[in-house]
Parts: sequence; structure tokens; C-alpha cells
Amino acid sequence: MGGWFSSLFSGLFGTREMRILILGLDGAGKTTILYRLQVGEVVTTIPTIGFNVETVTYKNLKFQVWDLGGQTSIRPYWRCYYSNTDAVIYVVDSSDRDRMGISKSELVAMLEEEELKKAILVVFANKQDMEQAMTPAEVANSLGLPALKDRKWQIFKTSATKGTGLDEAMEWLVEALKSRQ
Amino acid sequence: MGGWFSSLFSGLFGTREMRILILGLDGAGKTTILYRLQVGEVVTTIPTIGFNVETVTYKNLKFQVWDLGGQTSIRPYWRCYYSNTDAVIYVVDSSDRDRMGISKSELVAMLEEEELKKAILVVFANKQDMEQAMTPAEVANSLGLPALKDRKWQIFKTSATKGTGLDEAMEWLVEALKSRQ
Amino acid sequence: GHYSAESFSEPTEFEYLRKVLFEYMMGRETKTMAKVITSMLKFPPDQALQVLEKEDTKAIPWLR
Amino acid sequence: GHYSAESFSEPTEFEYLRKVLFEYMMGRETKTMAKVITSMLKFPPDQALQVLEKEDTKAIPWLR
Ligand SMILES: Nc1nc2c(ncn2[C@@H]2O[C@H](COP(=O)(O)OP(=O)(O)OP(=O)(O)O)[C@@H](O)[C@H]2O)c(=O)[nH]1
Ligand SMILES: Nc1nc2c(ncn2[C@@H]2O[C@H](COP(=O)(O)OP(=O)(O)OP(=O)(O)O)[C@@H](O)[C@H]2O)c(=O)[nH]1
Ligand SMILES: [Mg+2]
Ligand SMILES: [Mg+2]
Repeated sequence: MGGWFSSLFSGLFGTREMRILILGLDGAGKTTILYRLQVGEVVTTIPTIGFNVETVTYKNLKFQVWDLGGQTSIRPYWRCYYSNTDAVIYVVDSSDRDRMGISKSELVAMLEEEELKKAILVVFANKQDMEQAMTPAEVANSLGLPALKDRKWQIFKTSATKGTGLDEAMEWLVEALKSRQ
Repeated sequence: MGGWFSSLFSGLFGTREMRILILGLDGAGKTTILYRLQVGEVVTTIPTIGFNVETVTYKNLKFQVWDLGGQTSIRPYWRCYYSNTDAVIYVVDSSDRDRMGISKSELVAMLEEEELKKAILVVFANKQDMEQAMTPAEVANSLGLPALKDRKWQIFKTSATKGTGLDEAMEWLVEALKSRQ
Repeated sequence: GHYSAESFSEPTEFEYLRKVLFEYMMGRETKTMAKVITSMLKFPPDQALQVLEKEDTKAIPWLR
Repeated sequence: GHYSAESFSEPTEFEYLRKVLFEYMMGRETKTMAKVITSMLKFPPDQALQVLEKEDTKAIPWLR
């Protein structure tokens, strides 16, 4: 649908909620980020076996945000959630140097999926409060971001527990989503 | 519902299909019996992992007949099917003397279930064509049938492969179901 | 957690679950299938109850 | 048969399946949940397709 009919439709039913996935290895901080975004607080988390889904309102835009468990054995099922996704927030534990390679492979596999072809990518270089954290530039290089083609992406340094960097990242994402439409 | 409304209801929608379960240990001949009853032929069977359900018409009565797999690991789920059951056809391999005790325990456990309190019981002492087959009386005793209280039951000697005894048993069942109403 | 995976080391149970799930998902005799599924997967009692109550409301389309 | 039970020796997968099934059975985002279920349980392709097509018809209540 396009044109006047589409406008009528969204006028009647409100604008479609954007669908956002939060992905990344286990322990990266996905669930912490989801609830930071939703309620503005640090919640105590347990490893997510399944998913959390919440409606997050940001700058008058409504997002349906899915936080999927990142443990190895359930990672293969991320792809079941890709359909109709507008953006992916990919979370990296910047202090977990050992698993940066695994994180990269998962990211690469994800970006190859047809259903995510038009999805915007925001990488959160998380846990920046930790001493041994890699810089955003280091993380970006480790993940191979500079080589990405046909993808709108950006990386931000965040600390979900301290609450730093999230606003900046979300602001960029909102603008990216708006300008895409 | 009772009285005229009930008559109207069954007049409009036809009489309710009777629900019959075929239960018994694996290899007893349940699936062979189901298709003997439905299509009048011996079909080649494989062990039932799950169930078969067929509509069987007998003497103008319609039955929904459920044949449940009898292997040890899936027997615990028989009870999920008990609700609204009018009759149970319990099939025994009369030549399987070693497992007569197990067959009895399963039968006893089944008959204790509240949901089957009003169900009619027909035991098929099956595989009567085999030389080492126990007689129906022996099977009845091994299963403890004579001690049953508050239960309409009967045992029949059958051979599902030869097709003997099934008609007699079904005839009894139909009469028992009719007189119960 | 109160999970129990032992049961699924048995291929028979795995295949059985798949069969029952298929029937459930195709909308056939869903109340019965729901009972099997919730017991095979050892749903906590409150969740099993919720699922079965949901089935009861499904059975009466004009109350949906 | 083409079953595979190995996956369920892992408690995490068992718990994950239960969570996803619960959501499916409660009628939440059933198409997505159906995808997870059919892949976790390795439904044969034709059955997975049938299930997902069924979900598509469910999504449009006035066509039911
Ligand atoms: N120091 C520090 N710890 C963090 C930060 N973000 C999250 N954590 C901690 O990291 C741990 C894992 O966080 P979760 O949000 O549960 O991780 P997850 O990505 O949801 O993990 P899974 O659910 O297993 O996929 C928790 O103890 C969090 O408190 C951060 O920015 N800095
Ligand atoms: N000799 C003889 N063999 C029979 C008779 N009835 C069934 N069989 C055979 O017994 C074997 C098992 O029969 P099924 O009908 O598959 O047994 P079942 O009770 O459905 O077994 P499960 O599905 O594992 O619970 C098959 O080879 C049948 O042909 C019978 O009356 N006599
Ligand atoms: Mg989590
Ligand atoms: Mg069978």
C-alpha cells in the first residue's frame, strides 16, 4: 500500500510500532540495556533463556523491543525473529576480548540474512566502565564493521550499568529510522 | 441440557460421536485392530509414536476411535486423552505371558482415573491364533478383571490378523453403550 | 530451575512430542494436545492451568 | 526417522522450548513462536510449511 490509502491507514490505526531486536553474545548486557531503555533503571538480570519483549517509547516513537537470549545453544534461533525487523541493536561486551571473534561471526551470519537486508544496525560497545575495555574503534575493527556494504550502521560506547552512551545511541537510531521512511 | 432442548440439539447436529480409546502395551495389536475395524483389512503397521484417530461407523453409530502408542516412555501420556471417553478397548497380546503383569498395572492405573469412571471396558485377548496364547479366562484372571467393581466390562478372544472375534466384541460394546444412555 | 531434560534423551519421546505439536499447531483436538504438551514439557502448574483455560475459551468461538 | 534428540540433552534448550511454547499457546506472536518451535523440533520441511501457512491464515481473523 502506498499514497493516500497508506496515509489513511496509518491515520486510522496509528503509526506501526517499530520492531527492534537486541542481539549479542550471552552476558553482553542486552537485558540490562532493554530495561534501562524502558524504565530507566538497572535491573538485576539472570541469563535470558527465551526472550524479553517490551514496548519502549522514545521521542514519541513506539518501539517493540525484543531482547533475545544469547547463549550458544539458543543463538541458532535468533533467525526466527528477523521478519519485519527495522533495526538491530548489537551489543558487545567490550572487555571480553577472547570472544570478540565469536561475536563477529554471529554478527556476520546475521547480516547475511535476507530478512534483515533493510535493517539498521547500531552496535553498542558496552561495558565501557571496565578497565580492560576495548575502545569503540577497536571493537568496530574486530567486528569488521568498516567493511560493511549497503548497511546503515553506527557504533556507540555505552555502559548499561552506569547509563552512559545510551541516549546518544538511541537518538541516532531514531533519526536513522525517520530518515529511512 | 436435557429434555426437549437436548433432543432438538441432537436432532439438529446429529448424535454426538462416541469417543473410544484403544489402549494396551506396545505390540499388542491396537493399530491392527483400529484399521480392521475401520477398513476391514489387515494393514502393515509400525510402532505408533503418537496416535491414530479414525472415525469408525458400526451399526449406524459413529465412533471416534483413538489408538494410542503403547511404548513405555509414552504410556504416561495416555491420561491426557481420557476426558469424555465413553469406552476403552484394552488390548492384550495373549501370548506375551512375561508382560501380563505390566499390562495389569497399566490397566489398574487407568481404571483408577476419575475421568474414566463411567467408561465401559472391553478387553481384547488378542493374538489367539498363536499357539502359546493364554485363554481369555487366564487373561481375565491375570488382569484381575473378576475383582473389578462398579465397572461394566467384558473380555473377548480376538485375532486381529485373522479377523476373528472382533465383530462379537463390537456388538457387545454397541449394546453396552446404547443401554447406558 | 525446575526443568527436566532427561526425558528427551529418548528419541521416542522427541518424536511423540513433534507429532502432538504438529496436531496442536494445525488446530486439531487442541485441548487434548495441550494436555500432552504441558505434561511432556513439565510446565509449572500455574502455566499449565493458564494454557488449558485458554483452550476452553478457544472452544467457544462466539465468546472469543 | 529423521528425529534428533541430542539437542535436548541441554537443559537450556529444554527451558527455551518451554518458554516459547507457552507464549505460542497463549497466542502471543504465534508466527514467530511457530518458527522457533518447528526449527527446534526439526519438523520435516513440509510440516513446517503447513504450520506456518496455517499461522498466516490465523493472522487475518476475518478470513478465518
Ligand atoms: N560493568 C558492567 N557490567 C554490565 C554492563 N552491562 C551489563 N552488565 C552486567 O553484565 C551481566 C550480564 O548482563 P545481562 O544484561 O544479563 O546480559 P545479556 O546480554 O542479557 O545475557 P544473556 O541473557 O545470557 O544473553 C550482568 O551482571 C550485568 O549487570 C556494563 O555496561 N558494565
Ligand atoms: N499373530 C498375530 N499377530 C498380530 C495380531 N494382531 C496384531 N499382530 C501383529 O503384532 C504386531 C504389532 O501390532 P500393532 O497393531 O502395530 O501393535 P500396537 O499395539 O499398535 O503397538 P504400538 O503402536 O507400539 O503400541 C504387528 O506385527 C501385527 O501384525 C494377532 O491377532 N495375531
Ligand atoms: Mg539477557
Ligand atoms: Mg500402534
